[in-house]
Amino acid sequence: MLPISYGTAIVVFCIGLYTILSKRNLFKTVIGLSLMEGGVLMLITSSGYVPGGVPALLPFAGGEPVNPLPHSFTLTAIVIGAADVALALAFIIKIHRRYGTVDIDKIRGLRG
Amino acid sequence: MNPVLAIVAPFLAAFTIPLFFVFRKKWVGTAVILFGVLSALTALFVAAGGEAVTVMGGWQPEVGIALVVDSLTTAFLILASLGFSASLSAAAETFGYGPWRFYVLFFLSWAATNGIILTGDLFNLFVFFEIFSVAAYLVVAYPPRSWQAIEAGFKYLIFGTVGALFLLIGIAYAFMATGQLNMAILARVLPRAPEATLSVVIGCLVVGLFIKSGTVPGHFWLPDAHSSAQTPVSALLSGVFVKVSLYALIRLAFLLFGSADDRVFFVLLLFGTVTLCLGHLMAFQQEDIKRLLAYSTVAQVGTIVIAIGCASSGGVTAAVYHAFNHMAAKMGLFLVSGVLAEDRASRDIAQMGGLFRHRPLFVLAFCLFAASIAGIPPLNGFMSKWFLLVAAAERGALIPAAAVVAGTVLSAAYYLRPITAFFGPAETEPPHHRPHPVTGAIVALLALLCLVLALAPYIGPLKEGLLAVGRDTVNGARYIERVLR
Amino acid sequence: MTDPISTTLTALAAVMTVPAALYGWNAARSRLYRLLPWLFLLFAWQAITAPNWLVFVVFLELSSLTLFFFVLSKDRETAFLYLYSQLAGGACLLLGTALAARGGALPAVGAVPPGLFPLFVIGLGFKAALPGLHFWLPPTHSKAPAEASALLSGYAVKMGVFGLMRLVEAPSPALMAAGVVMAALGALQAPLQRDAKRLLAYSTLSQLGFIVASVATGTEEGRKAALLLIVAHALAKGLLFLTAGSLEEAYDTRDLGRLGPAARDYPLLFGLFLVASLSLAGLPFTVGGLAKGAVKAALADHALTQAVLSAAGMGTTMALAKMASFGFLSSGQRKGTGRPRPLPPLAWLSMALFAAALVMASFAALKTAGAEVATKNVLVDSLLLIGAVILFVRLPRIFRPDRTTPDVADLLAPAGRMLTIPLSRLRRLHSGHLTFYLALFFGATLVVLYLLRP
Amino acid sequence: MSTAFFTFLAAFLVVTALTASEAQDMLSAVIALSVFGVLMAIIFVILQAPDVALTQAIINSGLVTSLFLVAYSQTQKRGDDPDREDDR
Repeated sequence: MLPISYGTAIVVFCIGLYTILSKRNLFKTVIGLSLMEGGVLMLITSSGYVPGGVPALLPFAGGEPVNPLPHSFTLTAIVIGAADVALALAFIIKIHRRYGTVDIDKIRGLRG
Repeated sequence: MNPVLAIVAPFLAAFTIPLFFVFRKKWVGTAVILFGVLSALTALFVAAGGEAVTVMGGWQPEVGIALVVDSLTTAFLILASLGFSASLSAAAETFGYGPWRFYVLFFLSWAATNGIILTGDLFNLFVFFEIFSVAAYLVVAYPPRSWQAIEAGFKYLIFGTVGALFLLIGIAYAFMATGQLNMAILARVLPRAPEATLSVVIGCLVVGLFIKSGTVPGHFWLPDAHSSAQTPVSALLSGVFVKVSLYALIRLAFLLFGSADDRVFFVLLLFGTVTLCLGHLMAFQQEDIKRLLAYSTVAQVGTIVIAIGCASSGGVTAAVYHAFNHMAAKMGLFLVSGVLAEDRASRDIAQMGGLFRHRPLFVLAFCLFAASIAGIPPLNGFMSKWFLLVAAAERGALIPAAAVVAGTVLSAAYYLRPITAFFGPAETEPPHHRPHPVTGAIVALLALLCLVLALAPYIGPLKEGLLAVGRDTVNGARYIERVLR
Repeated sequence: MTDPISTTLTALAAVMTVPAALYGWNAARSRLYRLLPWLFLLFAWQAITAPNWLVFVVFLELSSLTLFFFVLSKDRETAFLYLYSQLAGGACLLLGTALAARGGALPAVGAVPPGLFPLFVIGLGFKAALPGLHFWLPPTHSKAPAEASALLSGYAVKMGVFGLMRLVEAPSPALMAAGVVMAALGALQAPLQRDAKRLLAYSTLSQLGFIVASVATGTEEGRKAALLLIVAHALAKGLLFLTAGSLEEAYDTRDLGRLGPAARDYPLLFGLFLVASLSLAGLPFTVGGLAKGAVKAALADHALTQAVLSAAGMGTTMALAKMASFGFLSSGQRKGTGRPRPLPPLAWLSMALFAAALVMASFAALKTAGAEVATKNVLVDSLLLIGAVILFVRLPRIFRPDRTTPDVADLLAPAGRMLTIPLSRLRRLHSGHLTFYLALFFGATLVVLYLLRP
Repeated sequence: MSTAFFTFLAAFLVVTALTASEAQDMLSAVIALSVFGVLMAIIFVILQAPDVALTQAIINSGLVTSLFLVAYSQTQKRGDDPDREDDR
């Protein structure tokens, strides 16, 4: 199960990368970032997985606990990622007001 | 003084300023000034308090979050508080106290900066980096009225998020390999991880920090952000924000990457050299004065990365010394050019004629800062470049050393363009003339700082301090011992 | 460090600066400009007496910087060319010093490890205008204010040579070849110029070739001869540049084709010119003649070098003859109107100081050298001198001042264009395409991971 | 949980990711992203991280999706209207 999980995480990360690099729509860029982040989060959570383990939540029922540190890690990363996405979307709205487009190739006033 | 106060004070400011705005609008200005003084003083007191290790919540360092003060931390805490104070004063004059949101972001980034500098925990570093970055994206785009600011902020955001992802992957891998996040413990156990894992960890962390600091493959956001932001923000970006990422690079390079024999330092030397050359060559072609300064910042980042890549105590000393010199000079350059560009209502160098008659003191300060950055002999920029050259020579890094001296010639070339423009004839009288007493005072102080820094190698305590930073930083075992006791 | 070389050069700096400062006193645009020669003197002293290469380089750079401001007051482009070339030389020297300091202590001004020798020679070559690195010299000398040209040609380039004197302790064939090429190049170019100060600039190059060839012998004798020639050349060339500057001041042109009968208008100026040029051309019993004799004696083992240098000496004579004939003696060519402007008394004073220094140097040199050495080659030297003048008179077509000759300055513009092509490529890289940036970044990430592979 | 079920979920996750990436219509892409978030939450549960799953479901599928929808609807208007509200 773990190899599948790791493999999926990497594939999802690569899909996100591909989205960022190939799509011209700003929304797609943000979606790509989300996907990449999802891949990384999956990677981290999988690392805390113990076959047959029990989540380290209170009240603890006994058995072998999984490592809770990656989970808190992931939680923080999710929140931070959401903040990044929200900020990016706010920027997109502003950009759309200025440029009248969300085409990434047309948003290149700063160059050289 | 407890190190955590250096983080708490600016956070307190960030959280109470909105309250002041809601309940006592008139007090916002006073609060901003008071909190600024408070934050700077706390950071300086923490720095002056000498070496200390505090673990939050009374846990063991393995579990709790450690805050570590050592000589490198001290140096960067001082740098950050100087830079933030200067920028805050300039911002207070430029913006007034109306835009309280700006000050919230400002103090947020200050808190995160102090956090990055103080923390001894890898994941905590990432969290602070994210707070810092989110605040930075927003202050770059502040006020979001010009299209340049928005575009620059957006590009910075996308790049910064990608960089944060790489940092996250690196930290996650390090954690997966060792089960530890405390940097001191990691420094002990990470070398035992498999070689391939180690490469991935180091690669991801280095690449992430490259983006945050503006080293070459990730430098694309930097000129946009520096040139589009408001003047105090540009000064802050160049003076402090970039340095903080370089601090993280120094810390991680010697604590975690030192074990990966010379490869990581070779990578730093290589990309530092590329950054240096590209920054100088691009600055050479700019017509916009702030963009010129921004690309010059790219080049100076390259210089500091080369200094780190020398992998010796001399190299770290040169890096820290150069970081200070660049902070003093580049903040001054941005502030002066902001004032002059406002007078001309244009950032085009060709339009800058006759400004020497108009504001002689500002232009003279510009000349001093430019000479310092370019490395004209008796000034501070030359001193740190000389330290760097000796360190590079000892490392046998000939090409980076040659690039550094070649860069000196180039930077003299491109800084002379605005300077000759200032002294040249004016086509028209400058349309604006707003007095800038506070900015003028800050510029004067920064110029004084430049001169003091030029004398630093001759002042005993300062010289000893700089050398101690190099010695302590390179000696990872000492850090580990102190944190784990 | 005190030895005959630095003592002599310290004194020479003062002797050069005082007249130059006096000459420029009235012409200075502001009080700050009056300060520049003295600053130059200060920095030059520090550089000459520097204990180690680092201090030497620093003060060399600072002295170049003062001269840069001098040139800047007259011509911006040339000033930048000068500054960049000097900074490039300083950069090479700085790099070399850093590499030599690898063991700990700063390297003393003297011989360096053999691996660093080329780097130092290139660095000093920018200062001393070795062939290929001399591109800045003709434009700078011709376009600078006269007093700055005097300092440049008389002293600033000599500081580079001073570095070479300290550096070279063993015979260096490459450096000697460079000196010979310099001497020949300068002697070929000088008589073909139409700009009076450019002519003097190329003559400077030729004389520097003599000095460098003498230094390259690596012997004590060679260094002494070079030192004598440095003094002789500095005084003579300082005076010549001031006379050329006075001509420009009086007639508003440096073009030899347009200058008038200055010998009639200013007989005294012509006299001063003759004093300087006869010494420079190597008239026996003058300091210049004695110095050239000493150089040739030091090069006794190098017959070919000696022959080329003799021929180059004839070129110098021809160049000076050209300047005398077109600048002072020709009549009726001048297209200006009215009387020439009078020269300020300070200018006369400064030139008189130079001439006096030259005469005193001649006496001193005669005294130390002794009659035997002084009379050794009188016949050959006089014959060469007279032969050159006869050649000049017999071949008027070659030396006509309306000719244009190929010049090193012609190469600067194409070289600049060549350099801009990669620059614009680099600029196009920053196209503003976010996806392109990210693609570059991910590519670089792969490179980093590849470099870090176990 | 059987490996087969997990494999199915993983494959489905990849498919939704591809849909989010490739959909021409922005609304479909956003909805696919939302589904992606829900699937991630389920996978987190299987990976013994119910706390993470909860957060993921709320933030990624709920909050982020709604933000996307708001931003998308904002950009459907004519873009060049002057910036009315001042951010000061």
